Amino acid sequence: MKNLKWFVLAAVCILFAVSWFAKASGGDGVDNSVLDAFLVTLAAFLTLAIMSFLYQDNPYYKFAEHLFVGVSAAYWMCLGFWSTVVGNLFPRISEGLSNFFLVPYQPGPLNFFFAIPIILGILLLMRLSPKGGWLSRWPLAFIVGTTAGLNFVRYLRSDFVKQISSTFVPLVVDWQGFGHFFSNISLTAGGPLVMMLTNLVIFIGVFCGIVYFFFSKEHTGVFGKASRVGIWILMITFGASFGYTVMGRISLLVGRLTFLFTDWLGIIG
Amino acid sequence: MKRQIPLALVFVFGLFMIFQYFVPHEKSEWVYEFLLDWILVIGIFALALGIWSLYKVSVDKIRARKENWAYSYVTLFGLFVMILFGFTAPNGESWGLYAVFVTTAILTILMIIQTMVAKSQKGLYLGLAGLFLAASVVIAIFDGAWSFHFYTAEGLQNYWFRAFFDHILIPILSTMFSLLAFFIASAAYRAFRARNLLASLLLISALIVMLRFNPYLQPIMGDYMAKTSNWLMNVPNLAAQRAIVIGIGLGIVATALKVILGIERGYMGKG
Amino acid sequence: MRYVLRCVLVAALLICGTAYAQTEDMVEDTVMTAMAPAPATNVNAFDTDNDHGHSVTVTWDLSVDDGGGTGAVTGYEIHRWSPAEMVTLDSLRGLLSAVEAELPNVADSSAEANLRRDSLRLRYAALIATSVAVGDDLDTEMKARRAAVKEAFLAALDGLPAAHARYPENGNWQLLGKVAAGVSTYSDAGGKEPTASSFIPDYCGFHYKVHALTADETVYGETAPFGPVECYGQWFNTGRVPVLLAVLIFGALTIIFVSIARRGADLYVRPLAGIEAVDDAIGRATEMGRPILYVLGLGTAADVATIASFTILGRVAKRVAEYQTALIVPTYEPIVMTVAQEVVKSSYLDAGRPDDYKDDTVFFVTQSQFAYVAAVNGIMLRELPATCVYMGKFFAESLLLAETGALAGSIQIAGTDEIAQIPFFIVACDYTLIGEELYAASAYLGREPILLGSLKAQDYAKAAVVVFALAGLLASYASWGHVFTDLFKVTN
Amino acid sequence: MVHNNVGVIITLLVIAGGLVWLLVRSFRGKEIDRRVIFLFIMVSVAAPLLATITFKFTATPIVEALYDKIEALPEGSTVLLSFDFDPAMAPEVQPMANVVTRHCLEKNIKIVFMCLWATGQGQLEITLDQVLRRDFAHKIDGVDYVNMGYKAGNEGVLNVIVTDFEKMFPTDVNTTPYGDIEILQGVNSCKDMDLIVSFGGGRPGIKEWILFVGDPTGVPSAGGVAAVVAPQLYPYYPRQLMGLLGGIKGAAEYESHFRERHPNHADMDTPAIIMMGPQTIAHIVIIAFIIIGNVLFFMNRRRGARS
Repeated sequence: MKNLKWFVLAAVCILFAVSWFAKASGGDGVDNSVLDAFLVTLAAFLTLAIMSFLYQDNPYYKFAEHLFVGVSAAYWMCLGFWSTVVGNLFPRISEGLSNFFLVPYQPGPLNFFFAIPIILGILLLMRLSPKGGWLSRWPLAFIVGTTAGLNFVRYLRSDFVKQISSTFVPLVVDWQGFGHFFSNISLTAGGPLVMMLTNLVIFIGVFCGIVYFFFSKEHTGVFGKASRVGIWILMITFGASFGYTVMGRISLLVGRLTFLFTDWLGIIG
Repeated sequence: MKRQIPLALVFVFGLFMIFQYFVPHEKSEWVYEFLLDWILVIGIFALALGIWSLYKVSVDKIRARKENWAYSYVTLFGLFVMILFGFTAPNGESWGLYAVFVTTAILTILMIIQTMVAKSQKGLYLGLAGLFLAASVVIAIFDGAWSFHFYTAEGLQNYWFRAFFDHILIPILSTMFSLLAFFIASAAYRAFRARNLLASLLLISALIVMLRFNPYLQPIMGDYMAKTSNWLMNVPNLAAQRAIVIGIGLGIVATALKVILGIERGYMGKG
Repeated sequence: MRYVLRCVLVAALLICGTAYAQTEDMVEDTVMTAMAPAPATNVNAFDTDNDHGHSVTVTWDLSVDDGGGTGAVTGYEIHRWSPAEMVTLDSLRGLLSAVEAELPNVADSSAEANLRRDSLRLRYAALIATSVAVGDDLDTEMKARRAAVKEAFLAALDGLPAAHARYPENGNWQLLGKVAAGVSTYSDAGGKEPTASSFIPDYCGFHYKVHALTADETVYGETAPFGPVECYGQWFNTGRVPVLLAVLIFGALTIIFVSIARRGADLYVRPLAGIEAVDDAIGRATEMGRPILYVLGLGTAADVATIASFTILGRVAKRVAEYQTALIVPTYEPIVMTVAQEVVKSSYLDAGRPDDYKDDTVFFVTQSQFAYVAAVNGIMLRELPATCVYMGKFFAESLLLAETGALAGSIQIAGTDEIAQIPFFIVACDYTLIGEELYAASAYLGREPILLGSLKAQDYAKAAVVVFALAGLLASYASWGHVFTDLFKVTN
Repeated sequence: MVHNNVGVIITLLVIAGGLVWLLVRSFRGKEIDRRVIFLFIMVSVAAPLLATITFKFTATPIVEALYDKIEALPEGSTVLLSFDFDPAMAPEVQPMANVVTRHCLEKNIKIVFMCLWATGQGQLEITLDQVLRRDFAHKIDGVDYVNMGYKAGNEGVLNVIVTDFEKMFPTDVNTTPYGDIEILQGVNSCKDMDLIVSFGGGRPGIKEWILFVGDPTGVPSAGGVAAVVAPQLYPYYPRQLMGLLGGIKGAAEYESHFRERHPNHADMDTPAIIMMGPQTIAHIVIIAFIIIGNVLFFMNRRRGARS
């Protein structure tokens, strides 16, 4: 078994080398530079390494996974540094730094306020010290407080007031008396009957759905029935949206395979 | 003291945020934007905290020789190389001694890690670290081909930074994402079984929608399939979405209020 | 004598002039009346309400030739009188940004760089009185220029109100925009930053006029100027009164029920299958001697979902401590990690097993979505947890996690408020808390009367939604219905 | 329906055979190992790519409408193409953008590119590389087409450009002043466009284009959107929305429709048509697995009932 492992490793290395060489020497018709050949091969092998996870966990997946973790962390760190610290903070606090990093210095009378987030940030790092850990609650409190305040009004507006008003759909569409209604009753999508049914379904759906989300009342009797209907409608919805996403997901895989077949192997396209 | 001040902060800032929502005036707007900037800045420190934790977790793993400890070296390598690339760039066409610098710098870090994890001969590793550090510093000073700041209008300019992004980050990322294609299939196989009423509803509506999206089953099913699935998406879906949204919205509002009033303190680490 | 002569001469000239002018006028008139459409009437301009200022709304009554009449009107042009100072301001703005753009590359001594700087110097000289020594030390020179330009810019800014008050001397009409025929309102909204080219100053007396256009743009009906009108920011947004009411009502509800709960009335909460399952799951893990994986999702410590998840984590950790099972909590966000550590630590304390707590139970992975997933998936297949709990914010990774968990043969309990992800959890997990149930769960577990109280308040709010919706339905048939429905109209 | 081709037949046989075999096993109540499912998905996606299983497409009216519209536009008329999507949507939407752009260029129609999404710029660049710079190198920037880039402000942007394009886009991406761009002479607002096509379907997207631009100005508007949002847009067709490409399928229909009628583009790359093969087959496979799963379930239950 152990030998097998080394054998596989050797095989992979040889394959890598071969593919690198092939691409570099333009074996696939396209003449890449040695460097590009290496990078493309690398990308291809990492792709395969991740896919090998589908069979089972293995050293190659572990390698890709750990590399990914490290590189991505660094990537976000650099991006954050250059966009926020350099782009956002230095221009406000120090002319020297902004000149060093080639960003226009924006002096302002109230820039000294930016000391506060810096201090809060340092307090956040106090988490690392065994003693001052409790200090790190201050920045946390600041963030949580502001976010809570924001959420409070935003959601009250968008999910409460707005939702109520958007439920104001007339159940009876352009009602012109029973005679008129029954005389031209039709099942076409635009017809009044269908429209009414639709609006009715929507209303009942919303109603039952909300009933399902009642927590402080036992779901028994009529109330229970309504909540049953509610969960049915939820399930239908979930099924539908699952079905919807299938297509998009497949195209993701197509994208990856196209990369392998085209950019790496160059056998299609 | 340890709890009161944070609670006070939460209350004050929460209240202000509610207040400013109703005050369109420039001044309140200004404070509002200022606060958002603050959150950004604090976020960077959080990021630093994260990098540190990642480093610590990996080093601990190596020191304790936990299973798969060796892979932590890969993580650390990726981390530090990428950071180096992210903070340096060539000034002109030539790279000068950049490669040497990167190597020495990485070796320095490696040696430092070794000194942290090693059981014996810490001194040796430390010495080596110092040596490599000195080397890299010397290069950094005397090699004019590259420098430490490279932020241009186009953004991060280091070729290798981009190369790592395009040929390591993106392939792995999108492959992880594309695994969904497989998992969506296995999940469907496993879960879409008419065990009970709810499961059957799930199954049926999913099937209808999938059939509607399959161009070559449509002729068989006829236009009916498309109509039904559209109806599904436009009518029950709308209703359910609205019900959920209202629920979630109120939940968020209530929690936010509890947080501001200091009733809900989960975020302060008291379960 | 000579004086008289001069007077006569002047008089004669005047007469000729006016006569000529009149003939001119007559010609003009005949032309105009022949083709010009009737102008728009009662132009009115006022500060746009409920905003931060820097915006004026212009309204007018349609020209009679718009639609009706000759029907010649194709649209309307809105003009604002802007004093010469506005132009100066614009050029100063341009220069300022140019100087600032140039500042960083003073080191650059290439030909084109020098060219740029020379052109800057010229523009500068054209605009600013105070000259700056053109020295070898570019840096100081540029800095001095920037300072001077900024000063001039601010001065020009201060001068604007006076300049507008001077109407109509030394200024000209500036075309703001066109609207199609039949439209009778235009919002002249600009940026609030003086450095933005779209900047519109507050507290300046603007004057507006409207042209009724025809196919031939030389022919139009022009209204009399309207003004002066100032724009300024408001201190209260009346458009959001409904939200304010909602805030008050909801806040009151919560406080009332919380205080009721404090007084110790026991409030019912319907059982949640997902949460009931947690305990059994932990028991199962203990029997199998396998760990429990708790994923807090991708949310920040400020996300409500994450806050709720902390409470649940506390409960789980307590049980885990009692059963002495292993717990794994990989986190995506450093702050979340630190909080989670405290939560777990304190739960171990509550369980009376503080020394069983290990610092590496809760650890940070990485702050990149798919790297996090990759790592957690790896953990699942290596540690084979008996139970996986996913509570919090989840995005595309939901199915990746849940399926890998199923692959590892663990019982899975999920809960999220990300509507798009709920279906995947429903499909792939054994128990799923749908949306609000996640929040309710934390109250249900905590069993703290206060939390239950606010849950009650939420339920009443939901009831209110239903009631209002019904009322709205009925109202939409009554003649006075709009009065009611308008209560819920949130403008801007 | 399927191009005659050995590889194709083999793949289809393999997949179909495998599924039948699994079905038979399932009647004996044998569960399927997850890896088998993965394998099937892999094959059903990879094989069509390798064997280039492509299906013939007949454009549905809603797609044909857009094609005919562009076909009917006289040379030198101006079309506005707005790229309002991000990499996540790209697999579905990029092909539409490419083929429509190609069609316009082929018909010597002037194109004004813009983005309501910041991420749209990157996608726009891709289209320019894959279509314009590759197959229409002779087209001149500023004369045959112009790239106005991205402007923040969502509906706000639309509200402005509906009356005054220059106010929102004083320059193009290369900071060429509006006045110096030949193609934009005589273009003051969206009213002067002959057609507006928005690719994306997120928010802001075609819906906003209809409400803020299409309806007020009466300029014919069309769109290319991800399959998921298409149903929400059908109600607008045909009055406010003169044509719509819904998902990969719509794109594929347009591609084949275009390729048939423009033989000089016979060898153009048709990502949508290519992607349609895997899509379709994988879909069928997944559905098949669902059916097998249920067969299994009922079999086991009956067995359980018997014993």
